[in-house]
Amino acid sequence: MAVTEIRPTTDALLKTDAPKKPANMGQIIRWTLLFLGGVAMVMPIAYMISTSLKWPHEVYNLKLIPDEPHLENYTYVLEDGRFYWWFLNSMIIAVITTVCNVIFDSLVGYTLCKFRFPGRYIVFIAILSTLMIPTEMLVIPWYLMSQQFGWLDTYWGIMFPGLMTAFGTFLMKQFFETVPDDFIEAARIDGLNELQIWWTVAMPLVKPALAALAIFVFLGNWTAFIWPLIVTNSVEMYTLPVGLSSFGDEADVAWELIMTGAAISTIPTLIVFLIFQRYIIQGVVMAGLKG
Amino acid sequence: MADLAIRNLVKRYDKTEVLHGISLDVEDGEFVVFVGPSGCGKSTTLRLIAGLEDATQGEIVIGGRVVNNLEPKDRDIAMVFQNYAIYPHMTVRKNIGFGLRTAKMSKADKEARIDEVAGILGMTDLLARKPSQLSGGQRQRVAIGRAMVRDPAVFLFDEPLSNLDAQLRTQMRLEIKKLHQRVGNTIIFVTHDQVEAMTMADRIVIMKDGHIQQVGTPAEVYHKPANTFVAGFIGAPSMNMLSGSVSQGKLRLGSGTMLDLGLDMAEGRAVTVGVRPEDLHPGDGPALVRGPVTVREPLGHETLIYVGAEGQEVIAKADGRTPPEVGQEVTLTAAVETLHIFDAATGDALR
Amino acid sequence: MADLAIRNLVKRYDKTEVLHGISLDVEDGEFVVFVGPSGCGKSTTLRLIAGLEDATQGEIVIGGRVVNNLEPKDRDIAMVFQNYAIYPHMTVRKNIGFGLRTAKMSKADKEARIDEVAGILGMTDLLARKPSQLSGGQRQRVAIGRAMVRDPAVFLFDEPLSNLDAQLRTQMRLEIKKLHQRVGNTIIFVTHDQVEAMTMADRIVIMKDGHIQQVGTPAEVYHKPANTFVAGFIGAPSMNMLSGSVSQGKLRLGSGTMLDLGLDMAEGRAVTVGVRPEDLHPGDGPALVRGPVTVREPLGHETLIYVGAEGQEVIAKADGRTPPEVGQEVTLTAAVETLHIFDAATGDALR
Amino acid sequence: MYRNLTIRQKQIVWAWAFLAIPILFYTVIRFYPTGNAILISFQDWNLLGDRTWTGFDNYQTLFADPVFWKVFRNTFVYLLIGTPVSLIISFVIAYHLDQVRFMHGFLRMLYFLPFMTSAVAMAWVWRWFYQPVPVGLFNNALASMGIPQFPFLQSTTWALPSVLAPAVWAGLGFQVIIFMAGLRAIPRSYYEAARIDGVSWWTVLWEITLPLLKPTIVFIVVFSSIGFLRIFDHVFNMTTNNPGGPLNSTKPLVLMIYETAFSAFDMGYAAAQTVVLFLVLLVVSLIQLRILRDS
Amino acid sequence: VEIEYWQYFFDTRVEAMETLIENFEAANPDITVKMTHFPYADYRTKVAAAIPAGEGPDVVQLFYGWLNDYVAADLIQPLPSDVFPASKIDAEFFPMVQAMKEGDQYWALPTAVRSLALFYNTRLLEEAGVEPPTTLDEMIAAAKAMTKRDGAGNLTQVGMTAGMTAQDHHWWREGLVRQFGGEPYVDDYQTVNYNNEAGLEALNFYSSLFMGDDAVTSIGFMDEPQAAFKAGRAGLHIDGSFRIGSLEGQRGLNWGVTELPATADGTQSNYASYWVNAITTKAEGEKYDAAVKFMEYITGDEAMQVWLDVVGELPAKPSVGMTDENASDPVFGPFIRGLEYAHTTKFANESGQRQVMVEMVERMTLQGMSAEDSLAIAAEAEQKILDDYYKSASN
Ligand SMILES: Nc1ncnc2c1ncn2[C@@H]1O[C@H](COP(=O)(O)OP(=O)(O)OP(=O)(O)O)[C@@H](O)[C@H]1O
Ligand SMILES: Nc1ncnc2c1ncn2[C@@H]1O[C@H](COP(=O)(O)OP(=O)(O)OP(=O)(O)O)[C@@H](O)[C@H]1O
Ligand SMILES: [Mg+2]
Ligand SMILES: [Mg+2]
Repeated sequence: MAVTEIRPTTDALLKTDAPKKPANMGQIIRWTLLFLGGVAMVMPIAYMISTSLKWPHEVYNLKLIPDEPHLENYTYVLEDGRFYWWFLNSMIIAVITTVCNVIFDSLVGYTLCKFRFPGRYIVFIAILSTLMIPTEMLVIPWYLMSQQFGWLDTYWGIMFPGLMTAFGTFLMKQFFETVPDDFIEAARIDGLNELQIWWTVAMPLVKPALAALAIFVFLGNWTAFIWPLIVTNSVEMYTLPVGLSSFGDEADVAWELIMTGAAISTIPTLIVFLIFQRYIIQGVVMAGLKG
Repeated sequence: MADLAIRNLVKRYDKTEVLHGISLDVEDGEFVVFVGPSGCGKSTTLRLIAGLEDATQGEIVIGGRVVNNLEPKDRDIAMVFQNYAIYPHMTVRKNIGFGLRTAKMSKADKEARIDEVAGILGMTDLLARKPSQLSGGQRQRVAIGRAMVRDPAVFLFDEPLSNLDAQLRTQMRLEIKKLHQRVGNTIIFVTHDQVEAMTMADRIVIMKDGHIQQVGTPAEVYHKPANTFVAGFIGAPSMNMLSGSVSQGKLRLGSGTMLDLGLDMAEGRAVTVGVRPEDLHPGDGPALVRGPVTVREPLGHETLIYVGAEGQEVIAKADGRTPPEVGQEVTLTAAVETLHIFDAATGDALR
Repeated sequence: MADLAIRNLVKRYDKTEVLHGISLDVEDGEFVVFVGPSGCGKSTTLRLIAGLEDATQGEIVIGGRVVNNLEPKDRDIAMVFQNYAIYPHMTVRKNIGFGLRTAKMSKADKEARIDEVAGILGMTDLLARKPSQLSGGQRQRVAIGRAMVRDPAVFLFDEPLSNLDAQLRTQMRLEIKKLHQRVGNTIIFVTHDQVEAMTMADRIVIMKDGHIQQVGTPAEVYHKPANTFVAGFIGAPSMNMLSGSVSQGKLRLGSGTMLDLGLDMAEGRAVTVGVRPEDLHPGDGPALVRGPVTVREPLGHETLIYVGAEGQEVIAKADGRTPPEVGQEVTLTAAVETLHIFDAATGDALR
Repeated sequence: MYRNLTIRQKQIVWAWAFLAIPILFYTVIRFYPTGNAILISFQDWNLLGDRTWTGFDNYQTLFADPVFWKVFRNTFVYLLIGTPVSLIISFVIAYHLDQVRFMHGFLRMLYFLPFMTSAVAMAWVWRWFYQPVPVGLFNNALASMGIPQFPFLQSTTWALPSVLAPAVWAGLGFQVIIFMAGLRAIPRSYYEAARIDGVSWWTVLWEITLPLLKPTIVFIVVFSSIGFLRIFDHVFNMTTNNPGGPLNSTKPLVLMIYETAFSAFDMGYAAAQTVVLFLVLLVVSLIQLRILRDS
Repeated sequence: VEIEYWQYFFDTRVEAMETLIENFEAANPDITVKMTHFPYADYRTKVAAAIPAGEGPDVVQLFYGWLNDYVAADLIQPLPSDVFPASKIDAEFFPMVQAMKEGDQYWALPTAVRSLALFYNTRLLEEAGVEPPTTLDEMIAAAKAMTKRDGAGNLTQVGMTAGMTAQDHHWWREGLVRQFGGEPYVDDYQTVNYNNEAGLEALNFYSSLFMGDDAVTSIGFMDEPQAAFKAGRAGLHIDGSFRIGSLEGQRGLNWGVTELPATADGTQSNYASYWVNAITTKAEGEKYDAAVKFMEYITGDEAMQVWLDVVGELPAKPSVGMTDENASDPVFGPFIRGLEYAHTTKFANESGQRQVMVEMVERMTLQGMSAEDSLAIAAEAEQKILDDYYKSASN
């Protein structure tokens, strides 16, 4: 018997007062509001793209749809040979830094989580305390150091301050809490050394976490500005943000070009996000954020 | 009135139908246990009754009211979850009191009710603690307390004991049983452990793949299983299944033994003969099975012996003190009235 | 040579001592089960043997070698964990092969070895699967396979079955037992389930609070428990403990019954009388206990009855078909030779 | 030699071997420069000349400088408005987003996008939005409705909130994701139990969801506080010509540090400011951890 | 030998310098010059971080206002007096270059200089029917005529741009204060001297542009003054010669330049600034010799003309700049003529001193403070910056 036949004929139904959930209406309103909110969120980004399609004289005319949309800015930026260098530099730096963070942050997180040894707590606190040190405090000493060791204007010079981060270490330590000790002990019995255990057993088990960490580190490095600016000398070594800012000059800032560059430079981060996004939540859930 | 009825209940998730129209009547005060293998639809049924999911078709009637369209809170039920669902950030008192938040009672009455329930469960001393300071059994009790405090017409339990260790499980099942005897509310209890089902239920509902296989008292399902599935599912170790066929009005087994069961069946019909390990023992009666002992499992007062015969292995019970040795050839026999006969094709009980 | 000995093993974590100097000799090929309540130190002992932790004092000898300072991989042992510890990101083949990673074998030999082990465990078809595609029992088999593949002198199992449901547990314990009969390696098996201990062990080691209480065959510990702890721990439901005292060379129970056990003990000495539920049943013999039935638990072929008497509750077994009703007054009796007598103060067995 | 170590000793050796490079890194790249900066804070150094030891002079100057106190106040205003506001908005979004199935991934991306785009470019877009007519988006809207102009960045009162808004906006996506993860981790049965108990969604929110989200909230509060205490990019880019807004009304500590170091080249003074910032960060984080973790 | 040259990045500057380097290398085959450039916004940070670290160029381009720091820190060396005799430079270069001189040695020399002038939007002037103004009064009148408001009284077009954050602080200091009879600084720019009648008049004049009922502009109109002018929404705009390049590319904008307006009695005053080239202390031996040769070349007549042609910046020598052709150029002419009566502020901390001006105005617009009070506070604040600077520089 189908439901539709039962319902009207059942006296009992008449006694039930609660009308069938109007939840769907609520859902629609909720969705609409979220959608509008999302649209509002991306408005500035829409303007970024809109500006990138404008001629210079239109930049200060805040119309979303340019009068004469054109792609000249893109052609200009892309034909400017330097742009490829900057893009490549940023890519190399962001990728290497990300890989380094993924490796070292997780190695440290793993060690702090799975080994019991004297000094463990002190090391953890010490690393965590670096979160409190403002980068501004370190720029000058870093520069002097780079100069002394000849790291100026090199990839290494751009990368070294960010190769390991306390944030990543903290996150990875949380992630590794979710890996049962049994897995590690089983591998120990099977005769792997500690390095092999970490790499072949523990790391694959926290893949979502690694993906989440990778996204955060990649984003951070992709948009880093002050330090790359200070440590690079030659145009060929600029990273994308530094290069973009050189589209301005003493007299004027070429907003349409900067916005164009910014729009282009959002593409890789967007791709990275789209590839890894399902891991982000999963990864952060894993961390359990136990504080 | 707290009787409960489900009629032709169908539940579909997208395209997969997980309940294929089940019906059941539960009397006021009855303790009904749903049992069945994982994924058979026990939890789904319970969640439909609770109102946590909508039924695709069919009716749920509690105390004479069709409740299909009522919110869970209006159904006069309470539920205890497998992971207890007690809130880690609240004290035991608050957890238990949570069920009373919407009750129209004075604050003092609520407190009194909480104390009463805590008293019944023997948790008065623990009321100020947080769940993290409780043992598994105590947490389970808190979960039950939260359900009890509302004095619902029907209690629903979804595998409430499966997170506990064996010893505690035994103890808690006794406590729930006693509680039921005391408060007398209707209880629907889901488990996949047949021992739990047998020991607690007034009636057992055995499910498989979204169908009800049999409904009956523990004794009924044990002694008169409706089909091979029920026969194999209830009782541990499982019932031994031997294949046989009807020959000249008698039953011919693989061992060659002919049994006269007084059956009136077509010549040559294939049947399955079921015999429980506890009914099967080494002895001199008609040989149901003959073969060497492959393994012995001493249980103390008796010993399980595994006997290999005709490509299968049967389990029998032998005396605890002088069981046959491993490798020894034995003949296993059982009283004829303890044998169960099923249709070999459909699995339905013939006797 | 794969005999194993532990001598005066002490383990201390910071200030708490969890093993107080235990000693044990295990013969080559023996199947020894450690059993005891949670927290008694079973896992700790196993982990010391495996080399996952350092012994604070004492020696561990495997095959005649003191192994205290050897790393796990050099101890010629393999271990199976409670949650199997099989890697979700590897196929079954890789998981099983994991134990061979460091072995000095050609690749082909390794493959052959994996296939052989998979064959023994009946998993040849599953080698390409990932653990998430396996059932609980199959996962357990993979874990065993990974241990087997290295052909260690000693297998260590830490509660390998406790994550399985009852039915599977029964089946797996049989498989492990058979495996042992086939391969013959020494096995140390930890569990807190006494049924597992009883059915699998050649010898059982019963632990409590970091001390060994008794070491013996299943029959020994069941029939001749060394103390009340062992008596209560082995056998389910637990042995009933009645208090009594010696009076005129006889034993006087709370029910007033006097039993002549032929004991030669000081007048007035307080003793504890143990009687197993399976030995205790309604009947006409000397009344050990008298009281009303409070709960019935039908198990199918028999029924447990709980009888309240003198402020305690005893469990007895009654017939499965015609058990006494709840509330009915019953007299419980047992054969004199099934009674266990313990010192009331120390708990040690007197007979 | 290694062979004779006990198991535990071997573990310790491994642990320190694993930590060797990172410890070296943190020492050289973080702690040594920190020490260096603290040292500089007691010196007078204009980057070009010699360093001269001046004791506590820099600190004395700092505490006597009214601009510093203004900036100090601003920094805390950023913290005290930014953290709760971003926390509440991101929670509300995450809470609702979590319950939406239709085009969930797309909506989530909309909210996360700002986190991925260049802060510099975005700060400028916002800056344009805030302009008076005829440029500004907001004021044009007001004007078209006949409402008087709102002096966003040109007011000593409103400049700071106006600068804060894009900073909150940019970080929202990250917080939403973290909150969604937190929400996802709460077992469904908690909600089902509450449904059976019939409590209102409000009670569920206050008494179940929020308390269970506490670890997530602690995490977000601590990290977003650190972020707001170190706010720079947005302020700097939205007020480039007049760094720190009208009469320093938006200037945060980091901007003051930046100016002292790279406009006035008074390194000692700048270092003293970084030390103060460091202490502020430390104290605020510790207080938050304590308050939020207990209770 | 290879020497390194640093300047900030700007298309035409880089292009001009490439031409110069090419010519120079052709003439001196044994020397190669490597040019490095950085974004303008961060050039100062970059140079400041690099040079003390011993990194960086042999010849560096610096803003003239930074020179004191570099001298004090011993980072640049004086130009050899045999090649750059002070007397000859005094005679040949515009007089403001003498700020680079200490004793009879020059520390640095510019290739080109800049001054301020009044840009006007031809179309708007025509619409309002006014001529390009030559005096301050005319300027106010013209600006009034071009100011437009919407129904609510919001400015939609301004007669003139204003904003201390841009070039106005130079105009106020060296232009208005002097034109109203004052002298902004005394003691070689070590003492503030505008907190007086002249300063007050200058401030009152300046603030009348954007305060009061008949304001002709507002601060922050269209965010930045040059943006408003570029967008054709401002009639008049005071800016430096470096703006020319970016205005030239602006579509739909017709503009002209005229000299900064004079007072009614014809007093004129202007502000000039320049970027100088200096040899760092890093250059030694043959690098030093090469650096000297390079310096000599890039401060010579040929370089100046190239610079004017390519970059649009004014030659630092009257002999090159004040040619008839240049001085009567409709675009460069007003700037070049302005150089004759231009002054150069010796900054201790340019951005800090500019900020004082910005805040002086903000106190009036945002807090309603009187001009006297605000001026006094500003004078005090700027004096403090100068004091701190010269105090620490002296020890
Ligand atoms: N939300 C859902 N969407 C789709 N299928 C579902 C959903 N919930 C349950 N199912 C399916 O319905 C069937 C019955 O599930 P149910 O949870 O009722 O089983 P169960 O008997 O409680 O099993 P267990 O003993 O494992 O708890 C299963 O096959 C399950 O996969
Ligand atoms: N790392 C440790 N630090 C301190 N105490 C420990 C540690 N590991 C175990 N213990 C303690 O040692 C005792 C024995 O633990 P063990 O794990 O051996 O018990 P078990 O017999 O295996 O119990 P279970 O049946 O619960 O597994 C327990 O009281 C436990 O709390
Ligand atoms: Mg279920
Ligand atoms: Mg254990």
